[in-house]
Amino acid sequence: MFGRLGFDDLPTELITIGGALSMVGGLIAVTAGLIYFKKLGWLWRNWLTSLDHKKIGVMYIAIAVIMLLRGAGDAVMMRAQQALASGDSTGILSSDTFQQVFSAHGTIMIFFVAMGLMFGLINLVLPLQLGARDVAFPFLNSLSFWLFASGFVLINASLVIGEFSAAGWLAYPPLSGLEYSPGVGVDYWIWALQISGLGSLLSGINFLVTILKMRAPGMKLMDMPIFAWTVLGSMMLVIAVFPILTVTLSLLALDRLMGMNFFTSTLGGNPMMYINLIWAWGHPEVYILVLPAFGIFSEIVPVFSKKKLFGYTSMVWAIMSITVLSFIVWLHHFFTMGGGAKVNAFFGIMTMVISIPTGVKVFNWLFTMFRGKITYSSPMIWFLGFIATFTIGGMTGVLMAVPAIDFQVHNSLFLVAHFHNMIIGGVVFGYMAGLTYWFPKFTGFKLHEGLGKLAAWLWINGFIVAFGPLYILGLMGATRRIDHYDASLGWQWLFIIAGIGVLIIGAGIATQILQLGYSIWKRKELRDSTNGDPWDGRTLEWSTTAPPPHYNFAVIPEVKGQDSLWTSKQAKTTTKQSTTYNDIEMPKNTDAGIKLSAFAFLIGFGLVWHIWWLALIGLFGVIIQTILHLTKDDHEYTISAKDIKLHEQHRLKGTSL
Amino acid sequence: MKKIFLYIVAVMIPILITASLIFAATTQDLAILNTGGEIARRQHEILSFAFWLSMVVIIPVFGLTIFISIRYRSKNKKAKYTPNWHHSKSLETIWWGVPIVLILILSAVTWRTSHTLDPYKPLDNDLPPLEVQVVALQWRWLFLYPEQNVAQINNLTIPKDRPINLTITSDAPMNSFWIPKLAGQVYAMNGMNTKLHIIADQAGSYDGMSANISGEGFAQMRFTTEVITDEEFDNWIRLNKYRDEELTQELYDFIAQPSEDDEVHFFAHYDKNLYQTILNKYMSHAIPTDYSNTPETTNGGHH
Amino acid sequence: MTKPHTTNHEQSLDKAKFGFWVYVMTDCVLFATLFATYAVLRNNTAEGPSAKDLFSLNFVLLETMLLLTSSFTYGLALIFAKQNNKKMTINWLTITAMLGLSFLAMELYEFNHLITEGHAWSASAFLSAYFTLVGTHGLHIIIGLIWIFVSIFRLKQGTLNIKNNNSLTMLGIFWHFLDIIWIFIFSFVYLIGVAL
Amino acid sequence: MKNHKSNLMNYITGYILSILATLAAFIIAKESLVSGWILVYVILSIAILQLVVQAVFFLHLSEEDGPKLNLTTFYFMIMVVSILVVGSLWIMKNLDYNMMPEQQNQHMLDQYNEGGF
Repeated sequence: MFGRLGFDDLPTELITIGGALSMVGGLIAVTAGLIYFKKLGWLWRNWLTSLDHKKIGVMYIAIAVIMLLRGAGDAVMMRAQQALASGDSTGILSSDTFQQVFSAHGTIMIFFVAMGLMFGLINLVLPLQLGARDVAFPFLNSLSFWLFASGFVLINASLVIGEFSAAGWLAYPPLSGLEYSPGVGVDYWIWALQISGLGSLLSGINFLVTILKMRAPGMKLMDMPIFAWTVLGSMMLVIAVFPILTVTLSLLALDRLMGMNFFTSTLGGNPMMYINLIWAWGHPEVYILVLPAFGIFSEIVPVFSKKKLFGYTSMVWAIMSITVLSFIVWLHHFFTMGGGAKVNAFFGIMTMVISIPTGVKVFNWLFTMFRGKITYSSPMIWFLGFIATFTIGGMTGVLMAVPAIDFQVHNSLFLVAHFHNMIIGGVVFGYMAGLTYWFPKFTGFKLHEGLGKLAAWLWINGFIVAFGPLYILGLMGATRRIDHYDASLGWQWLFIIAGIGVLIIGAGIATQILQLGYSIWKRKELRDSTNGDPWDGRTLEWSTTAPPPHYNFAVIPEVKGQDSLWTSKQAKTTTKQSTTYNDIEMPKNTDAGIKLSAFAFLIGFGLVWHIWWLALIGLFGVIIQTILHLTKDDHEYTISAKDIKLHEQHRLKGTSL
Repeated sequence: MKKIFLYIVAVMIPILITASLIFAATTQDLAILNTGGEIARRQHEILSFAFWLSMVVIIPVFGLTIFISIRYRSKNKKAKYTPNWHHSKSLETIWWGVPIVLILILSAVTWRTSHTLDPYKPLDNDLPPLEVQVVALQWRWLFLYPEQNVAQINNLTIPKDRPINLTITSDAPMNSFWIPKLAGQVYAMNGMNTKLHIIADQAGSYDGMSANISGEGFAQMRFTTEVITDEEFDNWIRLNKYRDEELTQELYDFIAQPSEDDEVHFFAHYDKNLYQTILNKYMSHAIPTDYSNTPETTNGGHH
Repeated sequence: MTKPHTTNHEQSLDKAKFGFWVYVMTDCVLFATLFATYAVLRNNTAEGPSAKDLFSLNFVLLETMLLLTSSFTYGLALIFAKQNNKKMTINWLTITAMLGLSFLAMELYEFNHLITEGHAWSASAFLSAYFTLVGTHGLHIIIGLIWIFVSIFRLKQGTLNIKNNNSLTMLGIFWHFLDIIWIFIFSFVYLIGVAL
Repeated sequence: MKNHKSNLMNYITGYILSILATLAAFIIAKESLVSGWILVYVILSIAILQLVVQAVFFLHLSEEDGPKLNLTTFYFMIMVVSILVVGSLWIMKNLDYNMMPEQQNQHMLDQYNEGGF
């Protein structure tokens, strides 16, 4: 009846019990709180069923932050284990738990934190920057979010019922095959990624169409803010490579569920093909994440330098060449598998070539600051941290692009340090800067500056302390993912320093939480007195009020050239009060996305535990719900011009209705 | 005044941390730089070359960042301010051009060294190479010496200055065979042969390991590489041949079972076909089968 | 007030069509991945039969013709839809669906035949890749057929505006796309598989 | 009305050309008119030809007005698909060739040389 699910699937180790209890406890506490304050209905009507891109963006970020805490917790456990488990000591985790922890850490950080923050920020900012009322397909947007949320639930369910994959974040077969991983861990991994990956794919389509079809009248592609360009590049990558992930995961699932032989080591299966395919997705994925971070800095640097972005055209070329080049480098993740010299050299050289446009961007940012008037608000602190760490990461990346060098540092802690340089220094610092920068747009008050700077400073220093030692350990021949090592190797003190570094990063995260709480508490003092343009911005999102009305712009702006808001501010023609309003059609709230994703969750859960009837219910639910939704015509409602006029009058005065 | 002091401290701390880490690194035995054989040494040379080449870009970036961020802070009223200056052909030519030149140089090096240091390439050496077959197990390493017909677990003993031809496979999930002081790593996979050519020019013992996760006991999957002189090697073989421990198929099947026991074992004999048997276990992979000669299947399935 | 409304409507149709086209492109990548996997694994027959031994070209030619014809008849349905001719649209849609169903039936027959002969998907990497590639196409055909039936139902019911509607155009893109994918399956899996 | 007629002609032309292409490929394969890699190239070329025919006559890809976004995405996808398929096959050929146990090397070598990869 319940497949392979039984009572012995509940956690037994102290740490996993703690994880499970905190998960269940948190869920109960939140639900109880909502019921007690009678907010459940409000939450459902105003948030969960909303198709407003800004609310969906906030929900993405909320999930990403929860997952950041879990991922950081995993990191602390890993570092604690490695700092302790030297010689006779076996540390605090069993090998199996340790391997689940690092697999979960990688999976969570990439799929649920970085992707979540990215889609959250894009959702918040992109339509506003383009002068659009919403994304191209608001319902699809909600569906994408709920699929992401459903993957989130599934991966967290693994903490309570059963186990997680212990095969690393990319689950190479044959280790992840049935023969060596018969449990449910890998299945959880597969279906959590499959469901949330589907959401990412749909988002990719959605934002691509938004950029290409929904720009404000007069905005040519070459007038778009650089952030929009980077999102375009990133979404082109999403639609091109997420299908590869979908197939690769499906094939692994077919191996595990139906006894197929794609990646088994017997009956002709070829595990190398899995590694080839997963990296054909995996490498572009890194650029999917980092491109929007580049875009964020390209917005922040001109604003805080009070100067036009240097070399716009070169930036666009750099972004597009990075987009295309990132398709032809994936083999550099497996030089050591033993491909020939020619194929290794080709992919190595292509990898180096990417560093050219990336370097160009760095110089363009620096020369945007050159002869500017730089104010060091916290986004700029993140930027300086980014330049320092990302440049180092880029250098170690170029080193590893030479196959002869890669043979010596691949799978070592040197590699781990390198990609954290890119992901933390590049992606996370970028997104944190973006969150700080755009926060007042959506709340009407700024985050506290002092705490923000402290948090950035803790992150940057913590990063150096946590990952500097890993470079050294890598050069000493320490491999990644070890839960124990001999005392004679003399590695322990470096691991301890790295552990301290993680604690400093943890202090940074704590400071950010404190900053958020404190800023909400002091929101009156931190109020954005400009009603929507606190940083003296240059792009369209700053032309509407803070927070923006749910239709974003009462009158769609006409755009002439780049930095249109800045140009019009310079020309002193800020005539926001256009008096002729038209009716606006907005999408109605719907719970179809939630229902579809709930059914998708049932499919995932059923397949993980081999509860076939549950998966079938999920499947039929998806089919019927899709047909019902698509054949319904009535998806929109109209706001009359009169209502808008009334609303606008209050809004522009800064009073609420 | 107090504020400026705070800024200086804030900037100095990360610089001090970095400096002390670099200092700490120089006191350690960095296996990849402090090598024991020719291959690893050449890999280290390329690493150094690429590192210094990239400094041509890295140093200006750091210099510029520090200079620009101090000079053009908004408080500095003396600095020039050109809010609409956003384009300069000559400057952009420099930072598209210089990296292109550097990458061209590095590409040439990459192309050449990918060939000269291809792990599959036999070494140029007049001495006859020693053949060693390597099998990754769960979770130990088995080394077979087909010419000597001896086998060892978790210990690779090799003569100094002689090229060693390693043929690597796996009877376990994918592993990566790595002796940092002697040469870069290569994956070990079931049903497949990968190759690595190494040579050691200094006697001593070097750490070896699996660098790719292969299950629970993976962290313990380490071995020692003993480099001894040619005579010592011959003696070692001769002395140990007197022992009568034999690695039979049954014994192999036993040791192939998962175990985290990391002890060294020596076998004076083993079944000549052992390596092939291990490969064959997974070898239905890509066997070309000619079915066209069997009459009943020539015309396909449906009738 | 009506004028901006119509342009809005047209714009949203245009958006939807482009969005659907982008989705179809992602489906291309999905099939490309399956093709690449099949190409890599096609010789890995684990000493079992290969494409040469299993497939009958005449049978597959018939399947191909059925699907090609259904692609053509769908085009006819679309022409009548544009002429606002509901009855003929429904007729041609029905014919398309019948052709699609026959194709599906032949495919299922072939799968069943292979499995009963002992050549199921678990027998070798080649068969896994074959069943998955062709099966994924079949799955898409099933989705297309459901969509056609729903469209016919809605046309009859009158809830689907026959003129200038997106649903039929997008279904058309989907159906033609499936035929194009099949051409490559026919050529690569069957023709080359048997002849090489 | 004229538009509809030309549309009909489009579909008929496309249908006939597709049938011809299908039959040509079928006969070439069935009768083994060519063999080896030439066969692969010929059959795949015919398939690509048919792809173009259907894209033009069935999907009307050439008739877009305004910025040709559909066509551009189509080209982009062709690029991605080619990189993915050619890249994967090149990589996997290399790996297979490098890793085949000895007695199979000769066979792989033959294929390798024939294939020109």
